[in-house]
Amino acid sequence: MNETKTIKIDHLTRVEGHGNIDITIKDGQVQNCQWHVVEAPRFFEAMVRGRKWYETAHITSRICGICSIGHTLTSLKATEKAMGVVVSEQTRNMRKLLLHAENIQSHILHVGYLVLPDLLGAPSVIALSGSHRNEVMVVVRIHQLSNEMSDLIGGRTTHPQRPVVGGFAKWPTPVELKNLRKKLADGLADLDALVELVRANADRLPDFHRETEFIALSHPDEYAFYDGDIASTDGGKWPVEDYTRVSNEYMVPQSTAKFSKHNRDAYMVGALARLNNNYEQLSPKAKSVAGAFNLKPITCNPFMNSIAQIVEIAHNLEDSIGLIDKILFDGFIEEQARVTPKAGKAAASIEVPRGILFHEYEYDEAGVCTFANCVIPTNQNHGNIQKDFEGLVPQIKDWAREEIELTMEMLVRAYDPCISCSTHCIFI
Amino acid sequence: MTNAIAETSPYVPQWAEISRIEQLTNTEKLFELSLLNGRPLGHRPGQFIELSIMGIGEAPISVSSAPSERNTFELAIRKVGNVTSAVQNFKTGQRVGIRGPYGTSFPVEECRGKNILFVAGGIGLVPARSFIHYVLNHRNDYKDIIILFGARNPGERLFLKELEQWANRDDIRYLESVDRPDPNWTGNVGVITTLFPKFQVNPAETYCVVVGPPVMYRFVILEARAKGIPDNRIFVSLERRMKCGLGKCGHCQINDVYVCQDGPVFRYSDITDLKEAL
Amino acid sequence: MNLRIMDKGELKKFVQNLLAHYRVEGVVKNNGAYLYDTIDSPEQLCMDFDCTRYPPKKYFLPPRETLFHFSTSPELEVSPVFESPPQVIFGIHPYDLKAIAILDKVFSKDPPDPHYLKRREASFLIGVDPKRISPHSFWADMGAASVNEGFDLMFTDLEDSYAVEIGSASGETLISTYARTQPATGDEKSKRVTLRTNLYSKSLINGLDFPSYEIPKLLEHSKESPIWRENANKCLSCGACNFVCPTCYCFDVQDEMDLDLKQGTRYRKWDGCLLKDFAKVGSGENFRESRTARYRHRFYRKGLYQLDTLQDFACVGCGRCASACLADIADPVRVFKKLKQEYREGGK
Amino acid sequence: MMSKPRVAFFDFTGCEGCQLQVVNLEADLLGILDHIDIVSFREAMKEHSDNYDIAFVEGSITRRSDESRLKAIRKNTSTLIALGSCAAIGGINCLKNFFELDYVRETVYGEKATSYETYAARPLKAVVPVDYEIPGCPISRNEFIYVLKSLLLGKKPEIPNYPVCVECKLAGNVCAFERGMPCLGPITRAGCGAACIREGGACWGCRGLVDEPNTDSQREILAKYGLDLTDIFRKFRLYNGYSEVAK
Ligand SMILES: Cc1cc2nc3c(=O)[nH]c(=O)nc-3n(C[C@H](O)[C@H](O)[C@H](O)COP(=O)(O)OP(=O)(O)OC[C@H]3O[C@@H](n4cnc5c(N)ncnc54)[C@H](O)[C@@H]3O)c2cc1C
Ligand code: SF4
Ligand code: SF4
Ligand code: SF4
Repeated sequence: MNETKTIKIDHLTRVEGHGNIDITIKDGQVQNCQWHVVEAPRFFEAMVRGRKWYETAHITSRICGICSIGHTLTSLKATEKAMGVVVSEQTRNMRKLLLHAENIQSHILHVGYLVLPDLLGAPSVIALSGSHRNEVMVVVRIHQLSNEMSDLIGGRTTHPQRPVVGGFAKWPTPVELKNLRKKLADGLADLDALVELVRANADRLPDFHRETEFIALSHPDEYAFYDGDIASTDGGKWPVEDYTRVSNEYMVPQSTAKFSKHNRDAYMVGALARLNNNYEQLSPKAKSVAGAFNLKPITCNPFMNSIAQIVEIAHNLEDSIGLIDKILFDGFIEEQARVTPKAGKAAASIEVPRGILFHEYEYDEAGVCTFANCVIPTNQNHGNIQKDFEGLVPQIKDWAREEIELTMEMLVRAYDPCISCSTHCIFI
Repeated sequence: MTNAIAETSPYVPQWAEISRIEQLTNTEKLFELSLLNGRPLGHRPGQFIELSIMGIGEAPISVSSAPSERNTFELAIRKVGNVTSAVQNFKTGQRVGIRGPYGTSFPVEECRGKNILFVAGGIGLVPARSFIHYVLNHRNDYKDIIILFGARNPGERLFLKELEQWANRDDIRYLESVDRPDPNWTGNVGVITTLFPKFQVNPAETYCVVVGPPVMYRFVILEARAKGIPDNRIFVSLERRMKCGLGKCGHCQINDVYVCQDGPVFRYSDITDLKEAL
Repeated sequence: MNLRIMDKGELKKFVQNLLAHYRVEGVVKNNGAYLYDTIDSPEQLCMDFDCTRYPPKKYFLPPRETLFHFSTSPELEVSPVFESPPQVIFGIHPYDLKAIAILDKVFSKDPPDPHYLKRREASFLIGVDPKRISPHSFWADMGAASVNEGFDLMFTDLEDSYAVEIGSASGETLISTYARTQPATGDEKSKRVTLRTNLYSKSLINGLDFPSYEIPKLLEHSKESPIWRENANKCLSCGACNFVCPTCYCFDVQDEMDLDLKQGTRYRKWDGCLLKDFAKVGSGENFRESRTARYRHRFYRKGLYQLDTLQDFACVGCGRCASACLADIADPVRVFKKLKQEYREGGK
Repeated sequence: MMSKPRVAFFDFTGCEGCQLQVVNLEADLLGILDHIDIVSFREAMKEHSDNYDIAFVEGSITRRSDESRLKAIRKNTSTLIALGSCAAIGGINCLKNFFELDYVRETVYGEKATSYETYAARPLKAVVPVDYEIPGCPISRNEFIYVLKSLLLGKKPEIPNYPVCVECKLAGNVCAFERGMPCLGPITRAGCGAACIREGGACWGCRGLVDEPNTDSQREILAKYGLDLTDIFRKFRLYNGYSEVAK
């Protein structure tokens, strides 16, 4: 084997944001194997300084269009905590519902639009829409449902306006919630079709295992999205306040983004990390989907992250139905959000589609932001992607160049990296 | 609310087919059309129609041909925006929508037996042409006819063949001028008012018809007055934004008049106190 | 005059019965403001309000209304759209009834506009006399404190009952089919008159300090008044004063193609003469280029230009424009009083 | 009419929310695909071509090295459309322009700061001529379809030149000021359907300013509703940091 294989992908496609893959294999030896993040830095933490308490969530929502709901809610939670604002049960439930909407939206986009073409051997979902119209329509319907759901609860599919510090600026009506409930039930049927389709092609997912630490929020009462403590599959629980000790950000030369490490030299966050930590709390439907793919904790194949996302979609749909029932049963009222700003500092965390997200803010007495820090899931994954590169490339170094290239692209895509967010993080 | 309400909408056009297209200049084309119902349009000189292209919109366009027994009529259209550009791509045999004719017309009857001084600037020749043709078709009904035409440059002169015919006729006087000549231009140079010293009129017997761009009116009217033509024998045709042509949408309103119904042709003495008119 | 009396408790039943047969639109309270909206229970209906933020004109001239559908392929075809949902509009103050009568004039004038007229024909108008007066209202000045026609039914709150005037045959049918009423006594009739008179005088408090018939003359005199420019300097060209006005009806017409690029609709949409490009034409010329010209135009339209067409002012004195204007310059009372003052001073 | 135009999507510094709106068109997107060929859309597809007629470009220009890529796009396309506020007006990225750049860099990246290239954020039109703009943070899906349909029909897409108040009134909203929320609607370009007011908030100004905004009057109104000068500038700068009002 005395040939040189160079794999250089600038601006990897079908991912959010810009990332490059750079691999050189010479005479059967891996010489270089790197994952670069090349997004232009945006400096959000600086940009919110000097801003009012009711503006921070609006601004940090713009960190990322795909996880804008998660950023908004995490930001609101941190601001509320800093100011000692306690939100109602109804607000919490409604926000959980909104978070489910985003999770479905993001996961189905990833699985259906970005990963499915790989599984079916097509270059894009646009090509698929010609060859597999019905399958694509299933994906479109679930995506549409999630969008309608974010429109209804958040006011918009992206950069929601309704959630505000202290609650919601506008509520859906009970009639609207009931209609949504009906559609969610239909969504579960569509999901079965998607599960079938993916299962029939799941053998295309590479069988690659690497011992990994998985970090996610965990909550005693539920499969954690909106609340919980930080948990690790290596064992241990930490309050959210201690997030910097978990995330340990550091800079690497090849990236505008920061990398993270905890117990080992990297860790993974996201759907698979949540499933590995909180499998028992998945909804019955979600568990049965997991069963269909034989997905159990602790699964160390990063390619299975996409499958974990499908499992979570089932959970999101089913749990949303439960939440709507609860909201309506508890007696829905149109609460007004009332907040008196005061000085304080706090961190909050939420599980967003790509994993655990932290926002921390400090405000002065006038409610002006004086400090901010956001630690984004994709950032926390970059180190792990790099480690997977180092683990996987030697195993497949003898394959044809195109095969290696495709597999490495699929690996990065499996993480569903949201690189646009990942470049706005700080730690001083 | 007692009268029966019509089942048809005054916003719905009828169809007309394009039977002939002539490129007038780089930006203007002449379209000959006939209504699908086979009837003549039934317009009077100076009136306009609403030209409709489905999906693009509507635009008010003057009927440029003289009323006639034939069922065809002509529109000359300058490309400025959506509708007027889209129509330029149409071919003969294609159909467009027509509403109207709408609006007031030139004083065909009142001028009978009198002299007429036509003053047309640029595309203003289009509506004036309808009246000019009418007068030329009934030449014996009118006395002295003077036509003044001004264009910004020679390339913007419309209806070249007709202009030449007019220039060669000895029963009318035709004078023209361009603001900016090109090297081949041998005629008069200057704004249209520079033509006024070149002729005499008998003010007691003369009507003046002025159509042109907004800036032109004030100066031409001063000249006409200077020749002694009274305000009540000066007629102008005004352009305004229009959305309905039915006197409702409000866009064409000048003080208390709606250009689409009370105009576009106005007797100057009726609008001297309309501050925004000219 | 046919005046009936309805017990207070009966109102609920009346509305309930109407709801069983019609779409009922009425005044509801929302975000601290009174708005016209669809009602689905009698409890939502508000009978005591000072002034709604928006007039009921949207029921006859919707903010956006389809005029026709068209198709360009395979055949060029057009089919007009007339929507005229039977509807009961419950709770219209006299000045708004007067404004509707003004719109009726505009849209039935030749050539009549069936899109408007059909909606109008399918609507029952139920008026109510105000009990409160918004701080900007001056309807008494504009001859709109009460109306004798232009409604099917007209309610007046007599404290322990409602007086209901029957204004049309369909009003008669509505009330006799869906409610129990008894004829008004002489006392009740005179109580109603007293209430209305009181209201009339109260409305004058915020109004003009001269009779409204002087407005046209004042305007004719005031083309060059400095007030136009001074106020227009603050104008946001937002058109709020146009859109909230019950007698403003200007519109724009646009085409919208469907995604197949073969079919589509032509629709009209509210437009306002205060908006910057309202009088702009394709060649780029704008016939009311300056804020001052646009600002002034509205007042002239209200007080002078429309007189011939409407035989009346195009303003009923609701004061909505004054409340809606953030720059606080749209109030006709303030402007007209100022003109009057200038006129007096100039006259000396 | 014409043969299927070739359409490409590109992005610079932004959150990709606007491209996401295009993906979110769902079934409509499939309808659109009957009329256009998408030849490049990194977020959604692997295929790429440099041969296109219409380029939708998202994001602001925030570093010198972006410029050449944008210029190349401009060269390749006959129609260049700024997609979203970052591209059209600079948008939220311009917030950083009000800090000393070194301060910004150090706040975020500490002593590593110098390895990150950045300069004052700017809209596309500051670098190349732009044919049309679809402002909004994020863009409105309806407006995107409207612009695309207009281009397909050979019509000039008209982005409203009146303020958000117009759409607010057409929607029958209760004014945000009346609800105690200072609003930028009176000077902000409409086209969103007064989205934020409808959802219980006030206008943040994300679509940029109308032509000839009456900013003096707007400033007075904000002051009347209790905002001091710092607050007012905070509002003006949130999305319009690149425009005159921010200065
Ligand atoms: C009474 C009258 C007669 C006219 N006669 C002719 C003629 O014979 N030949 C000719 O070439 N042009 C004529 N015009 C001008 C012509 O109507 C405009 O050029 C045309 O409306 C531009 O429409 P558009 O869709 O191409 O442009 P756009 O700019 O795309 O138009 C947008 C909209 O604005 C309105 N609008 C724009 N400009 C005008 C305008 N000048 N007048 C009225 N509405 C406008 C239209 O309703 C249109 O729907 C006449 C105008 C009037 C009022
Ligand atoms: S409401 Fe006031 S600011 Fe707005 S256009 Fe009217 S006068 Fe001008
Ligand atoms: S002009 Fe003002 S006061 Fe008069 S009717 Fe219109 S909104 Fe009411
Ligand atoms: S809420 Fe804002 S946009 Fe709406 S009318 Fe009031 S100021 Fe204008």
